Formats: sequence, C-alpha cells, structure tokens
Amino acid sequence: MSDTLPSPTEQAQKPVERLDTVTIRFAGDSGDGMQLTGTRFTSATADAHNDLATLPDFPAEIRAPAGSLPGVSGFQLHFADHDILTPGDAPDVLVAMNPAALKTNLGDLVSGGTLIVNTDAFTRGNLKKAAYETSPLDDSTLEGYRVFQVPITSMTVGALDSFDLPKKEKQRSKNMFALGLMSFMFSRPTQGTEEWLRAKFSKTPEVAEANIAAFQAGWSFGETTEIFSHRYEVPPAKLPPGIYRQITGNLALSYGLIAAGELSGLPFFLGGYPITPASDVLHELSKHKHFNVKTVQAEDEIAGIGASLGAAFAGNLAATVTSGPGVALKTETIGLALSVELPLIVINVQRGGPSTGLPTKTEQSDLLQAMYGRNGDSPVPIIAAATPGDCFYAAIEAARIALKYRTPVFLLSDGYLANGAEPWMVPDVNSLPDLTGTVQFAAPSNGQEFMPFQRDPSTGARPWAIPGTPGLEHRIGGLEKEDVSGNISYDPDNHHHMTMLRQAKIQGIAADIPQLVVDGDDDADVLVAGWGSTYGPIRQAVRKVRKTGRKVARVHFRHLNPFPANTEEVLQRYQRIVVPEMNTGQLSLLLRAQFLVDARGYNQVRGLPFTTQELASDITAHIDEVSS
Amino acid sequence: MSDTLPSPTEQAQKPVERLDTVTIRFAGDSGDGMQLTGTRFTSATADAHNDLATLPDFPAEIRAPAGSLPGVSGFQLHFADHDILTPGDAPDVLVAMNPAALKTNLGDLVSGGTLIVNTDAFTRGNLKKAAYETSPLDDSTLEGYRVFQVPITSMTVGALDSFDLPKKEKQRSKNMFALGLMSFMFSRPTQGTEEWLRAKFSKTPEVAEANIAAFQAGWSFGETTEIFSHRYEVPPAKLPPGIYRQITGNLALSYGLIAAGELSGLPFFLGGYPITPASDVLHELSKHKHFNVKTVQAEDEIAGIGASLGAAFAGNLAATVTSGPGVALKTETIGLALSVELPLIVINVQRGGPSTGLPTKTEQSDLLQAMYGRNGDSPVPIIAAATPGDCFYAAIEAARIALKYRTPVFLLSDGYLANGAEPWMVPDVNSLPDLTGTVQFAAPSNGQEFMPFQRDPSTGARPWAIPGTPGLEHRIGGLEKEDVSGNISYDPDNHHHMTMLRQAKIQGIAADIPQLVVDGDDDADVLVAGWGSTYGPIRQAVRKVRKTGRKVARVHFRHLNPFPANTEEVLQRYQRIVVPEMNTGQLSLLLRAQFLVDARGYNQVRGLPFTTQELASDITAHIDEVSS
Amino acid sequence: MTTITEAGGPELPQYTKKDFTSDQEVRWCPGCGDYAILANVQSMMPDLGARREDVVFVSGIGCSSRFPYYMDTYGFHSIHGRAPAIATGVATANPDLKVFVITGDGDGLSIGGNHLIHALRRNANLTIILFNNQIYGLTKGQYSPTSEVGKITKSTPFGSLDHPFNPVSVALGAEASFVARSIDTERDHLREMIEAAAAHEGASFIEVYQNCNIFNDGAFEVVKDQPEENQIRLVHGEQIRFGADGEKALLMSAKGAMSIVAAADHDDDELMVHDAHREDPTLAFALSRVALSPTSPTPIGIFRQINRPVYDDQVQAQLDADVAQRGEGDLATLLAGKETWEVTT
Amino acid sequence: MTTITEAGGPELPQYTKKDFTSDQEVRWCPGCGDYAILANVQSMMPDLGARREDVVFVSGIGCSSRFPYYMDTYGFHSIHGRAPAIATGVATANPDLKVFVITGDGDGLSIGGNHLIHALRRNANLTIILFNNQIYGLTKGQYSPTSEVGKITKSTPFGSLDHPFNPVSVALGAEASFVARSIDTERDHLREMIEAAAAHEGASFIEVYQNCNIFNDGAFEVVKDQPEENQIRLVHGEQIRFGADGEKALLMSAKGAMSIVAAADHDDDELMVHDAHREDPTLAFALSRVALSPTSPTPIGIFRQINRPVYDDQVQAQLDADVAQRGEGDLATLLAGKETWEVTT
Ligand SMILES: Cc1ncc(C[n+]2csc(CCOP(=O)(O)OP(=O)(O)O)c2C)c(N)n1
Ligand SMILES: Cc1ncc(C[n+]2csc(CCOP(=O)(O)OP(=O)(O)O)c2C)c(N)n1
Ligand code: SF4
Ligand code: SF4
Ligand SMILES: [Mg+2]
Ligand SMILES: [Mg+2]
Repeated sequence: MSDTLPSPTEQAQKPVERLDTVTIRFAGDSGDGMQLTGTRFTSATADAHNDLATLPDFPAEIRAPAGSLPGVSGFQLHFADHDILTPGDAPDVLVAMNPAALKTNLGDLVSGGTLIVNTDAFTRGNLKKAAYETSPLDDSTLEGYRVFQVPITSMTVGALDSFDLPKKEKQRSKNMFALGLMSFMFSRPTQGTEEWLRAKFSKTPEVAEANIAAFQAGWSFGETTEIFSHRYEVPPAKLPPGIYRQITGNLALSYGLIAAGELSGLPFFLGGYPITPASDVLHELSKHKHFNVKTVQAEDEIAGIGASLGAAFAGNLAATVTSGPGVALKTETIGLALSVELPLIVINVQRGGPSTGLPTKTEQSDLLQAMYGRNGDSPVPIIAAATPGDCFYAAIEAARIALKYRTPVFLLSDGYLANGAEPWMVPDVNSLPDLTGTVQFAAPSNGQEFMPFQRDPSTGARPWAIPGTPGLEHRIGGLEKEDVSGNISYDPDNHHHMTMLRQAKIQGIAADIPQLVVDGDDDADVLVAGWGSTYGPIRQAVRKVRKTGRKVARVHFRHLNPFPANTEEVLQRYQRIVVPEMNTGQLSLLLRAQFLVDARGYNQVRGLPFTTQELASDITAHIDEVSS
Repeated sequence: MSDTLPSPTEQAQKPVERLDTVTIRFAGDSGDGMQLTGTRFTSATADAHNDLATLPDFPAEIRAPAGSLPGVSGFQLHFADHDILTPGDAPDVLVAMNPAALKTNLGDLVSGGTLIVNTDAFTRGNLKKAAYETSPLDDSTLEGYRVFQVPITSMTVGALDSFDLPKKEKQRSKNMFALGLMSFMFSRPTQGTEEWLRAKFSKTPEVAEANIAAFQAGWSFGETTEIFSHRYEVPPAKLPPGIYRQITGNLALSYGLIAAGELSGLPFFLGGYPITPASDVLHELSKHKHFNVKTVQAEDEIAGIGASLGAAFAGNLAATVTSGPGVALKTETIGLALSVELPLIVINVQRGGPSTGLPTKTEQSDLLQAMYGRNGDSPVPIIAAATPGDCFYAAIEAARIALKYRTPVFLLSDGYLANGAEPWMVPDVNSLPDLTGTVQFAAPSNGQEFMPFQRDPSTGARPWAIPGTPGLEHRIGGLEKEDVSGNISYDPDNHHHMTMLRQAKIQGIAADIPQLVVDGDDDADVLVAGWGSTYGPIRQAVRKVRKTGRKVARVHFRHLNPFPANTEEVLQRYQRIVVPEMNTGQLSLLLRAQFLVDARGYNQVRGLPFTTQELASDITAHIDEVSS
Repeated sequence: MTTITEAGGPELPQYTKKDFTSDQEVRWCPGCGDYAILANVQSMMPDLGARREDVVFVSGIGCSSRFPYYMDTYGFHSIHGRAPAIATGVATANPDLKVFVITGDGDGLSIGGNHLIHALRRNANLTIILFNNQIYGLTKGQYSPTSEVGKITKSTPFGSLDHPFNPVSVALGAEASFVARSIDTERDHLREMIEAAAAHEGASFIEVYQNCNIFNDGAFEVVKDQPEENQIRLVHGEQIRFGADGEKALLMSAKGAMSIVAAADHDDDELMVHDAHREDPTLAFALSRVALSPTSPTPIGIFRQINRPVYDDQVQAQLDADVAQRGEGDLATLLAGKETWEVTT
Repeated sequence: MTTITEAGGPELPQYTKKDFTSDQEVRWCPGCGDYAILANVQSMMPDLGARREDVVFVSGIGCSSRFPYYMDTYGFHSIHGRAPAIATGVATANPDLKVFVITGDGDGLSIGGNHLIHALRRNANLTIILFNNQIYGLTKGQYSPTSEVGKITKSTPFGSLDHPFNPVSVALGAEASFVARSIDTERDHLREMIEAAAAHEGASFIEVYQNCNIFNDGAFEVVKDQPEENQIRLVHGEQIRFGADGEKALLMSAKGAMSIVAAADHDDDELMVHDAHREDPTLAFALSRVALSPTSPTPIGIFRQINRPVYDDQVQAQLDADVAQRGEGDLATLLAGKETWEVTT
C-alpha cells in the first residue's frame, strides 16, 4: 500500500456537484462479487441517510461460467434526497467489470450516462465469450456515454503489492476497488465499509486489510487522478422523522412473523423447504429460536405445510414459506386446512413462471393460483405486500386474519420485494396490534358436549381446541362435516350449507379490513389500480403523469380476497380503470368478474419491475383517450 | 323351487297399464347389492329399448355398518318411451330393503308414489339403527303412498328351500327376488338377467341357479299374489335410428381414449393412481392391452402424471386420470408439460370438494382449478363432457387438441357422468375424426440445426421430436426457453414474448373449435348457459319452462378454454344470462370476467344433479323478472 | 372414567377402554381385521401412562385411516399419505403429546412412502402403525406396493408386475430406531408390540398384517392359521425358536443370510439369539429377509429397538438453550437491528 | 462422428466423446465435482453400445440436474424430485431407449425419495446416478438428508438434528437390484461403475460422492485423500482388502455386523469375499453399514447386482401376449360391446 495516497477518510479535495437522485448499477461476472458490492454500497447510502431502493439481478446458477453472458450478475441502486419509490428505470452510472457485463447492461444506461469499465477484463477470451467481434472500447459502441476506462484489476493487484497473498486472492479484491471508487464519486461515508470488512473477514485479518486497502485505493484513485474532474453529493432525504434502518422484504417478512408470534402470545412454527427466492425467510427464522420460534426443514413442500398444519392443530401460530412451484405442491394441504378450519399462513415469494420459469426473477403471476388453485369451492383470504418494509406489516395482518377466522391465508410477496432493500422506519413495538384477542383457545364448558364446528356468530370461526385440553377431545378431517357437530356427513343439504358457510366466512372479512384509500385527483377520469410490489413503480409513474398536468387517481390493493368493502364504489367513480401487473392480467380478471368493470391491463412479464417511464406513457395514453 | 309357480318367461296374466316414463329407486344396505340390482335392471331396461338415465348413490365407505343410516346405498333409474335427459327428480317407485333405506329415501318419493318394503328387515335392531322409535310400518309414516309390504328375505329363503346352501347365502339372494318383482311389475325382459346370472356365477353354478330361482320367485310373486292388481309397460323409446348400447361415462371415456390412440396411430399410455370416482378408467384401460394400451399404476398422482409426461416425450398419446385431490398434486407437472409444450390429457372426474370432501358424490367445482391452478401464467385448454356417452367424444376432442397444439389439455367429467348410464348410439368407426394429421413427428432436415421451439405458424405448436430420431437430439426443461432455439434464457424481453406466445397459442384454438349453437327461441330474453354434466337437467328444465309458454334460449359449453369464437356475440343477444352450476359460480366468473356480462348463477352444491323442477322455477323467475 | 386422585392432582385418571371409545359408529366391513386392531388399541390405552387429552391420532386416507374417528382422543384424519408429516408438526410443536400415526400399505408406502422414511430417520416421537392388507381397500381393490407379483386386481387384470416392498426392510433401510411386526388377530402379541412402540422414545414403526376380507381375504392365512409353524417370534435376548416344540431355529450363514434349521442339529451356541438393541441394523435386516412375503415362516416381534436422540425434544432443547444463552427475544431490539439512523424534522 | 458402416446399416456409428457433448456452456462453479462426472459420462458414452438418438437423460432440479443440458442426447430437465417417475414413463413407453436419471441428494432423497425407492423396486430399465454432495447446492447451501448430524448451514445455524440417510442402505431396503457407490474424482472406478450400471437390466442405482466446493467443500476428503486407507473396494468374487498393502480386511461377526480387521490376524477363509450376486441383500446391507458417513474407511464398488424381471419389458410382454392371444384390438367390436339393440325408424 503506497503511503502517498491520502486516506479516504480525509476530506476529499475535488469540486462537489449536488444531485437530487442517482441510479447506479454494478455489473460483472457471478464470481466478481457484485451482489456484495451493491449491498455494501447500499449500506453506505443508508448511512448517508438517502432514501433508496435496490434491485439485485442475478442468474439462477450459483456461478455460471466465468465471463459468459448468462453469468452476468447485476445490482442496481437508486438513491435520492427525497422519497423514492423504485430502483430506477435506467442507471445513470454503470460499472461494468467485464465485456459480458457491458454487453448485457449497456442498453439500459441512460444516454449520456456515466460508464466505468474495467479494461483489464477486456481480453480476447472474454470478448469472445461476450460475443464481441471487436473490442467495444475501440470502436463506436460507447459513443454517447461518459466513459471512464480504468484498469481495475491491475490497479488492485498493484495496491496490494505489500500483501503476502496469492495473486488470485488479490484480484478478487477488485470489487472493493470499484466500491472505493464509487464511494468517492458519490461521497459515501467510508467508515462503515471498513468496519464491515473487518467483521466479515475477522477470521483472516490479512484478507480484511487487503480488501480495505483495495477499497482505499479505489477511493484514492478517484480522488487523485485527473480523469474524474469532480465528485457528486446526494444530500440526506427528508423522510418522515423517526429511527430508520435498511431492510429487505424477506427480512421484514421474517420479522413480521416473529412479531406476530409475540403479539399473539403464541409459539411460532415454520415448516419449510428451500426454494428461491423464499429460502431466506427459512434461514432468518431459524436464527431466532429465543423468540420461541421453531423451524423444520422438511423433506419437501408437502411435508413442510403438513408439519405446519400439524403445529396449528397443536396450537402454534404456523406458517409455511415457498415460491410458486412449491405452492403447486401445497394446494391439497391448503384445501385440508380450509376444510378443517385451522389458522395457517401460506407465504408465496413469487418468481417468474410457469413451471421452474425464472427462479431469480420477479413476477406476480401466482395470484390466481392463490385464489383458485385448489379442488372444490375453497375460498382463502389473500394479502399482498407492497414494499420491502411493508412485508413486515403484511405478515402481521396475515397472522391476524388467520388466527381470528381460523383459516389458511395467502401472503404474497415476490422476488423483487424479497431481495430489494429500502430504508425502513423502525416501528414502535407498542404501536403494533395486539393479537391476543384473536386466539382464545376453546375451554371445556361444564357438562356441555363440545361442538368443534359451532361457529362464533361474529366471525364465523370455529373453536380452536388444542390437544392437551381435557374434555375437548375431538376428531377433524377433510371429509365434509356436519354443521355444528363436525361429524362426517354426506347429507346433500348440509354440504350446500357448509359450502356457503365457508364462503360467507371469508367474504365476511371484508368488514374487518381497511377500506381502499384513493391517492388522487378527485376529478380524475382514470383510476390506476395495482397490488403487490408494483406499488413503487405505479406511484412513481403516477407522479410523472401528474407532473404533465394530467389528473389521475390511484389505489393499491393489500387485500385481494376479499376485496375491501368500498371497492365497487371506488371503481364506479372512474371512467377507466387501468391495472398494471407483472402478469397477463390476474387482478384485472378478478375486478372484471366481481365488479363488471372494463379493467384495462398494462402487462409486462419481463421478470423485472416496471420502468416507470413506459408505464407513465401508458397511463397518459388512457387519460388522453378518455378525455378526448 | 316349487313347481307350481309359472315360469317368468311365460306370458304374465295381469292387466297391463301403459306409462310413458317411470323413475324407480332401489335402496338398501351397502351389503344388500343395490348397485348390482340397479345396474341389472338398467340392462333389462336397455333390452326393452327405453331411453334411460341412472344415478347410483353410495357411501364412501366400502361397507358401513349393516343397517346404519350412513350405510344406505341407492340406485335410481329413469326410463321412458321418449328421450330423457336426467335420472329423474324424484322416484315414482321406491324399493326399500331396510328401515335405514326407508328413512333416508322416503322424503324423495313423489306423493302417492309406490313403495315396496322388505318387512323382514324391520326388526327392532334395524329400526333402532335407523333411529325409528316405532315401526313406520305401523304408524302414519307411510300414509299417502301406495305401500306394498313384502317379506322379501323370508320369501327368498323359502324359494331356495331345495338348495343346499347356507341360510346366509340364501338370504343374500334377496336382491334378486326384488329384481324379479320389479321386472314383473315393469314388464322387463328376463332372459338377459338369467344369462347374466349364469355368467356371473359360472364358477359356482349352484349359486347361479339359486339366484335365478330367487329372481323367478320374485317375478312369480308379483304375478300370482293379489296385492299387485296390475303391471306396467313402458314402450320402447323413439330414439334416432341406429345401433344402441348402454354406457356409463367412465366406460365411454375409456373407449374415447382407446379410440383416440387408434385414430392417431399412436400407442396409448395412461399413468394413474386410484381415486374415486376416476379409478374405473384405469381399470377399464388396463383390460385392453391388445389396443396397444399401456397402463401404469404409479406410486402417487405425481408419479402418474410424471410417467405420462415421460411417455408423451417418448411419443405416446398419454393421459392421466384422477379426481380433484389428485389434480391438486399434479399441478406442478401440468405446468412443466405446458412449459415444454408436449401433448398430455389430464382427466378430472370431479367429486364433491373441498379437500377429501364427498368422494362418491358429484360436483363441478374444479373448473377454476383447471383454469388457474398453476403457478405462473399458464394457460391450458379445457374440455368438458356433457353426458355419459359424450365422454367418448370429449376424450377424442381432448386428444385432438393436445396432439395438434402440443399442450396439456384438461378433460372434465364428474361423478354423475362417471357412474351414470344411458343408451348410447354406437358410433360408426369410419365417421370418427382422423387424428393422424395432428401427429407428424419431427424429422431431421438435412444440415439444418434442429430448433425445438420453432413453431408451426398455423397452430403455434412446436415440433414433437421423439427419442430414437437420429439428428434431433435436444434438451427440454421447465426453465424459460429462448424463442425458436429452446435454449435456457433469462432475457426479460424473451420471457415476455414467450409468455405471450404461450397464451396466443391457446387462445388461437378458438378458431379451431365449433361455435356455440343456441338451442332456442330466437326472441327469448333469457339465455341459460351450462357446461358439463348439467346438460341433461338444464335441457329438461328448459323444456319444462317452454311448456309453460315462456321463451328461453340455451347454450352448453363443451370448450371452457378458450371459449368458442362466437361466445361474446351470443351472450350479447340476451338480456339476461343464467348460469346453473353445481358449484358456487365458476363458469359465471369466467363469463363475467371475459365478456363483462352480468351472469346470474343458479348454484346448488348438494353432491347430486339438479332437480329440474327447482331449476325450471329459477329460470322462470328470471324470465318473468326480465319481461316485467 | 373414575379419577383416582382428589381434584386435579397430577396423577393419571384410572381410565377404562370405554374412555377411549368415541361415539362414532364404526364403518368398516363386517369381518375386517381393522376391528381387532381398534379393540386392541382402545383396551391398551388406559395403560399407556398418558392423559387422554394428551393423546393424538393422525391418519391419512384409506379404510385403516378412519381409525382416529373411533378413538375418543384428539384425532386428525388428514389426506392421503401425509400423516407422518402432519404428525411431525404436532409432536414438534408440543413434545408433551403422545402422537400416533395410523396408515395403510397404500397410504404409508405408496403415496406416503417418502414422509414415512423421513419420519423414521428424523426420529420425532411418533408411534406409527401401518395396517398392511396388501391391497387398496377404500378404493375397492387395486394392488398395493406390498402386493405379491402377479396379483390380479381391478387395475392389473393381467397380473401385477412390480416387485413388492418388505415394509420392515424399508424401515430398516431408512434408519428407523424401532421396527416391529405383528398380526391383527394375535391379540396379546399385538398389544405387546404397540405398548413397546408407544413406550419407545423416538419414531417407532409397526407393520401389522391385517386381513381385508373383502378384497384380499386370507392374505395372511399361512401365518395365522399355523402360528406355531409359521410365526417366528423374536424376543430380545432369547434364542429364535419356533415350531410346535420349538424344534426349529435360525442360523446366520457366513454371508449374513438367515436359514431355518432343525435346532437339534446344531449346538446351542450356534443358534441365533435375538438382539434387537444392536446399533448395527444388519441382524434386524437379515431377519426381515427370512420371509419376503408372509407365505412361509415369518418373523414377528421387535426387529430393532435402539436409542437415538429424539427430534422434537432436540428442537425444544435448541430453543431452550438459546433462551438460556440469549434470554427471551426482545422484539424492539430485533427490529432495530445493528445499524439505524435517525431522521429528525 | 464417423459411421463405420455404409449408409445406415444396423451397426453402431463409431462415436467420440465429442458426439455426446452439447453446444451448451457448462454452468457449474469452477472446481465443482460435477465436471469430472460429466466428462466421465461423456467419454464413456461411445462405448455404451447404444445409438446416440436412443439415449435419454432425465433429471430433476439442482446443480447436478443441469447435467442433461450438457449431453448431446435427448434430455429432459424436469422438476424437483420427479425424474425417476418421468423416466419410468419414457422407458415404459419405449423399452428400446437407454434411459439415465441424474439426481442429487436433495432431489433424489429429499423431495424425490418416494419416486426413487419405487423406481428401484419396480425395476424399470433406468440407470440412476445420484450426485451426493451432502448439501443443497443450487439453493445455496442448506443441509440435505445425507448431511451429518450437527451440520451448520443456512437453514440450521444451530446445527442440524436429523439423522441422515445412507443412500446405499435406503436403496437396498427398497429392493434395488443394482446398487453401487463411487467418487467423482476416481475416474476409472466411476467409469467402471457407470458402465456396469448401464449394462444392468433393470433399475440400477449409483451413489457418487461429489464435492461441492462452494457450500460443502471437502466433505469426502477423508476418503479421497487417503484412498488406500479409506476406500474399501468391493469386487465381486474377491476378498475385501484395503490398506496400502491390502493389510486390512473385513470380517462378519456372528450377528452380521462387519468389522475391520488386520488380515494377518485371520485365516484367509475367515475373511469376507465379496458376493454382489446374492439374492439375499443382507451382505450388501452389512457392507453399507461399515461407514455411516464417509469419514472413515468406506466401501465403494458394486454392493449388489442381481437379475430380476424388468418392468418395462414385462409391460411390453403383457401387451404382446395379449395381441398374440386376442389379435390386435378392433375398435368397432370394442365400441359395440356385447349387448346392443337397434332402433329403426
Ligand atoms: C390424493 C389422493 N389420491 C388418491 C386417493 C384415493 N385413495 C383413498 S385411500 C387409497 C388407498 C388406500 O389403501 P391403503 O392405504 O392400503 O388403505 P386400506 O384402505 O387398504 O386400509 C387411495 C388410493 C385419495 N383419497 N387422495
Ligand atoms: C418444487 C421445488 N421445490 C424446491 C425447489 C428449490 N430447489 C432447487 S434444487 C434444490 C435442492 C438441490 O439439492 P440437490 O438435489 O442435492 O442438488 P445439488 O444442487 O446439490 O446438486 C431445491 C430445494 C424447486 N426448484 N422446486
Ligand atoms: S374394504 Fe377391506 S380393509 Fe376396507 S373395511 Fe372392508 S374389509 Fe376392511
Ligand atoms: S454450488 Fe456446489 S454443487 Fe452447485 S455448481 Fe457450485 S460447486 Fe457444484
Ligand atoms: Mg391397504
Ligand atoms: Mg446436493
């Protein structure tokens, strides 16, 4: 490490330009550590108190062949001095660690955007793997961008001269060099990164120091070389006052489940089986045993939900977590759960489908599976989270409904929410809902025979009588049950009656959930209706449309079944309903069927969040069409 | 056997009354052989060339406790001298073999109807099991019916005096006595029954002869005793000319699959797992190996469809057969099949749901599961059979679409069709569609690289290149595929494109299926739209309504996805659409969503076919409401 | 029932069989072997050493799986093949419960085979009783994974082709810590097996030969009708002898196979002494191969019974240890995490 | 490839490894054990004795299950755990094909355990290769049913609790007719095993120890790094000896357990001679228990190889016999059935 480079923590000397918002994307080989780099840059950005949103994007393979196009891994971060809603349509800054990364990402860079390329990686072999005939560094490919050609790998190795590490190991620190350079460029605080590196490599301090050195070298390179004429600063965002932290959707969801256990006073049980992008919920929950949380990694998805249903029978707050292909396997057991009327949270972190589809990409195409994917008339409530941090509250709401109505509940998240990060105001624990009132295990009432299907008249819920309770011994099962007694019944009228009771119970929840709130221009003609993770992009697009002076209203559904009580009334107010979805029109279908409104879909099934620009244009076109 | 009784085959002497239609129900203990009795009476009725429809109704247990209420098994037969459409709303004649059967069935008997009771079974023990405090034979319970009290058991034993069989064995023939008595009463031919008994008990001729003797005794009893003043005759029905046989839905469906194999020139493969009421299709197909039919009873439903998909990959016409809970387990593999675009017929013989539900009862509540029960946007064609005999044609149509479009296809039947029988005009084999044109395995085209996802421009189908074909070695799988090449692709635009291509392929089938044909009064205001096994009851109800002078139109959907091309146009013609379904409104939902028509449901979820009288009243009410 | 202690002491009520008999009418065919097993279990229950409210019966689907309805305990008649998974959840959520699984040869070895073998290796505290009638009863007679080759059934009119499982071998291959076999009609033996299985800590597995008199009558008649000749009773620590006068015995060959020999032809110490407690399951496995199907002398009794940590207890122990180490979780601390910042107005 | 006969004769083309290498980029982590297995299979293919177009690879989901993409044969990358079922359909539909199943310890023993054991007992003509890396690779490192107890993984930060399967024991308990074990890096041995498995008529099962250098590096190093000390090679008909100078041998105790002994301490005829062809699987089972996990001397090679009727062939034979007996089915006759009547105008 050369002594002549100033420490990054010293005040850097270049002129500083203020920006209100920046989108930056790190792209490189799966082996280049781009996810780590992006995540760390995100943390530094949180330290800088910007608002932010991230979009990790990586291949389904653990590590595809080095340098290949399918092997490219990317991490996009949007940060700003105001509240933002999406990870950004297109990067303003692209860091491309190799030719394949350049090839697959350049098209997204805004015109005139900033491009940093690692020239060391532009070898003949790598160019070939990226299907470049000639080097894009030498031809006109990069015209129209602000290009910084940096020999990142060799500079990293150079900076680590004094370290007694194999060259390969030194080269691996090149992502920290890039991180240092970007940290300089956007005036990110550095102390956190250094601490983080020390903690991460606490077992190999040499490696920790090497990475810190690479990081500092990157910073210093930015600071000292001529090619970077100035640096940028994005002032802290003016978020509502409170204590903030950074959170991803899977983490928030896990915390929501733990919180629901605490709030209901019940032990929490998760039966799961790993599947992308849901596994992290299983991982996270298994860390928190001291919250009275039990996790079972079962032999498959069916056993996972089976164990959860067994735990629910035994009196736990139980959940199972999976993604679409896993839900496909759980539907028979969900049917059993709704037939025996026990509380159960079924979490689907959606990914690209059909079939195995695109395991690491986002999509919201499992709504109708949640709604109708079972044999028989088998209604279940459905709740969807809107943002990473909202996964926390959505989980608590799912638990509330499951417990109160003794029913399986679908909780929908997706790959974008799961892995995307945002600043999150840490909730005041005392402000969270008390769920103990929803539990009330049945207790023997002297002399009277226990009736396992005698419903609570206000909720339609049946008693939850758990093993271990003397006098309430009873049997449940998936055959049709006689009303009240719960005995097996093949009686035609009873079956009709029970079918209608099950339906009415779920429909009745509409009275117990918040009404739709319209974000909007009262006199708009067009209502944009969304659900799930499109919350950010839709809000952003609507903002854009409003900036053009047009009027537009917006609602976002957290409850998909039943719909809030005022849904019909809200929909009737507008001449046109536009429903943007990352599927071929699933909420559209439900709205059309239930309310006979001519909902128009905006359907992009690209495995990525919407770009707000395109969505804004679509909304604009609708507004213009209706008003003309 | 006494010599003094005249042979049943002699001309009976009692006066004969002509009837145009009769509904008769045999009801007794599960161990009393009521299904056998009913089935045989049905065959004799077919021999008499009546039109007919049957409704077997039995408990889910093999043999519930003798004499108990849940143990009652019934078989209803409606036959007439004209074409009929349903097994009859209510029996005109009830044969009750014990008190439990009387208790559970008496309410259905038309007032003034004929009741035959086996008085021998009205013991104190049996009365108690049926929860009769006093014997209904002694109190006013049976007032208002024409009651014939017959000591069937003891007369049977008496008639078998000369046989060297244990008393228990003799008693078991009491159902044949009842059959003989009913055969006399309704002038059924007897020769077939006798031949059938000889064939059935060919290994124990003594038992065969005993049963024949019991049968003859029953006949003679009717002929000679005073209590039956006359007998009835229902003349042959004037059905369209042709060769007829009796058929049940499961048998017709099995034959349709065998025929599809023959018509397409492909070996047929069934991967299945037993489940009520679908098992008989597996049973039937496994008898016909000489039709190049292979059946595999797999370890579960997933393996069953897995084996079928493997067989489809290998070039067989492949199907899997199950009921709702089995479909629940197959949805992941159906998703794979549609992702790899291979032909596969998925048969759901629907039963009461949700969960295990009512295994032996009928329902049509799995339509939305067929439509949406998979992760991701995953369209599949859906075809439903309308009558037992129609299962044959529906199976061929399912095969045609699966083969031509290389797609899994849902074929929906239900418990009523499966076990219900009707006369069926034996098709002329030469008139059946030639399916060889839909097959066309891919062949290597010299020099050109094989593109497994290069679609046929007219159908959107991809090539079917089967193992064993030199030069076409290729790989398929459930990850998203690049258009044309079929290589794994995570490209966002490609995924959107492929999603839309998959959808367009299925939508495109609309141009290749028959348009809806309206049965109806051109100037009616109300259209009744049905699907599946409600065909008969709806047609009958519509007939009833027309008899009141009201106008009403009717359509019946065989294709549920996509809908026929003229569906919208047809629906728009009417002021009101009424959709009767044995579910809570599944076709209604699809019609409402797709065509924004305010479809009104008539929803009875009783595990039984509609009674036409109630349905007719509902339709009438709609007509009167609209016209007022 | 009568309670033998005053007002709610911790002692067990003195139950009778009737206390474990529910009010539901039993809906099996007259003559079905299931009746005998039910009566046996009901009459064993008072001696189980558990409170009735702590007993849970979980089953799948099949004639056999109707069992829970007839027990006046907690019961869950679930879906086809999934009982071991559901029961694992019950036991893991509350390790104080006494959880039984009732399954059939179709339910437990066909659709549910995977859950069964995983339950056995995982070793949660479950007593699994598999009613093996070598047929699918409830669906009216198709062959099952334990049916003999060549079986003519509704689904195999030309004879079945698949080689059957030997349930005891399957369980041993799946690391089961307790494996036994008994017969519906052998009242005392069956009771002894169920008692031992219920007392075993961890997952126990009993195969019970059960006659389906409607669809597979007499499948076990060789073993039932000539008990002395055809039932090889395994008793831990005792020589394995059978025949009217105990004149036959088992001998292990050099390569592990068992052979039936005349006891008189061999020295006493050559003859096999049963050892169910061996860590190594090979002996138990060898015994399971003496009869591939019960049409010749067939071992019944406990094949294997070893101690192994119990899954549900260990899950609880990890939880307790974590509480002991970190204290009960504090939600506010968890939510705040390590890195927060404050935004002020 | 070059064809060694003129224009389309029935003789086999003379393939090279390249003929079996597809144009798809291999997407495993650098250093993954899967590469060696792939190379081995590709180079073995020309000697398989089958036409390339008759070869089908079916897999489930997992790193290992990407295998078919890299083979220039017919291939089906199916869904998690279901490959044995799908492959059974392929083989039964067309018994002339050579069908391979590629699976992992998660794919084949966790979610797919039931299909695996049923495929083995059913004995369709499948060559099943299970890549056992004792971890879930593709989902980034959770414990699997073959992971040792106490394993710290993402899903078990406090250590796993379930007792693992021994895949060879599972297969033997499931009546497998061919069971072998090999190691990714043991090129010749692995090739020999795969060749033998592919030549076996019926379902063959090979467990291959495969290093996942990202999530479970070194799981097999004991066995790999000291092959002489820790690989007990099983060769049919030969004494089981290992150690640098073959100085160690196996001995079967009175109750069937295997023990490792110094060969010098025993008479030659006391020492175990391997016999893979025994009808009785007990010896093979005993050998599978020598090492419960590969952290001590571990047998590799063919544990069991017996002849048993092949399912897909028998399905075809029943069909052919029916045609021979009844003639090819006539549709018109079938549809008319036995009882018809005519309605005339
Ligand atoms: C998912 C599903 N598949 C199939 C069935 C139909 N089914 C019910 S019980 C059964 C087999 C029962 O056999 P077994 O477990 O041996 O029980 P037994 O009736 O012989 O006691 C089958 C196939 C079902 N209920 N659910
Ligand atoms: C139905 C379903 N459940 C879960 C997954 C996620 N998943 C993919 S591979 C895998 C485990 C793979 O482990 P293994 O079979 O050992 O293969 P390896 O990656 O170790 O080679 C899992 C759980 C899936 N794709 N589908
Ligand atoms: S069918 Fe067989 S197993 Fe089922 S209840 Fe009847 S006798 Fe028992
Ligand atoms: S994660 Fe492990 S098993 Fe998967 S490719 Fe990488 S090294 Fe191989
Ligand atoms: Mg059975
Ligand atoms: Mg693995």
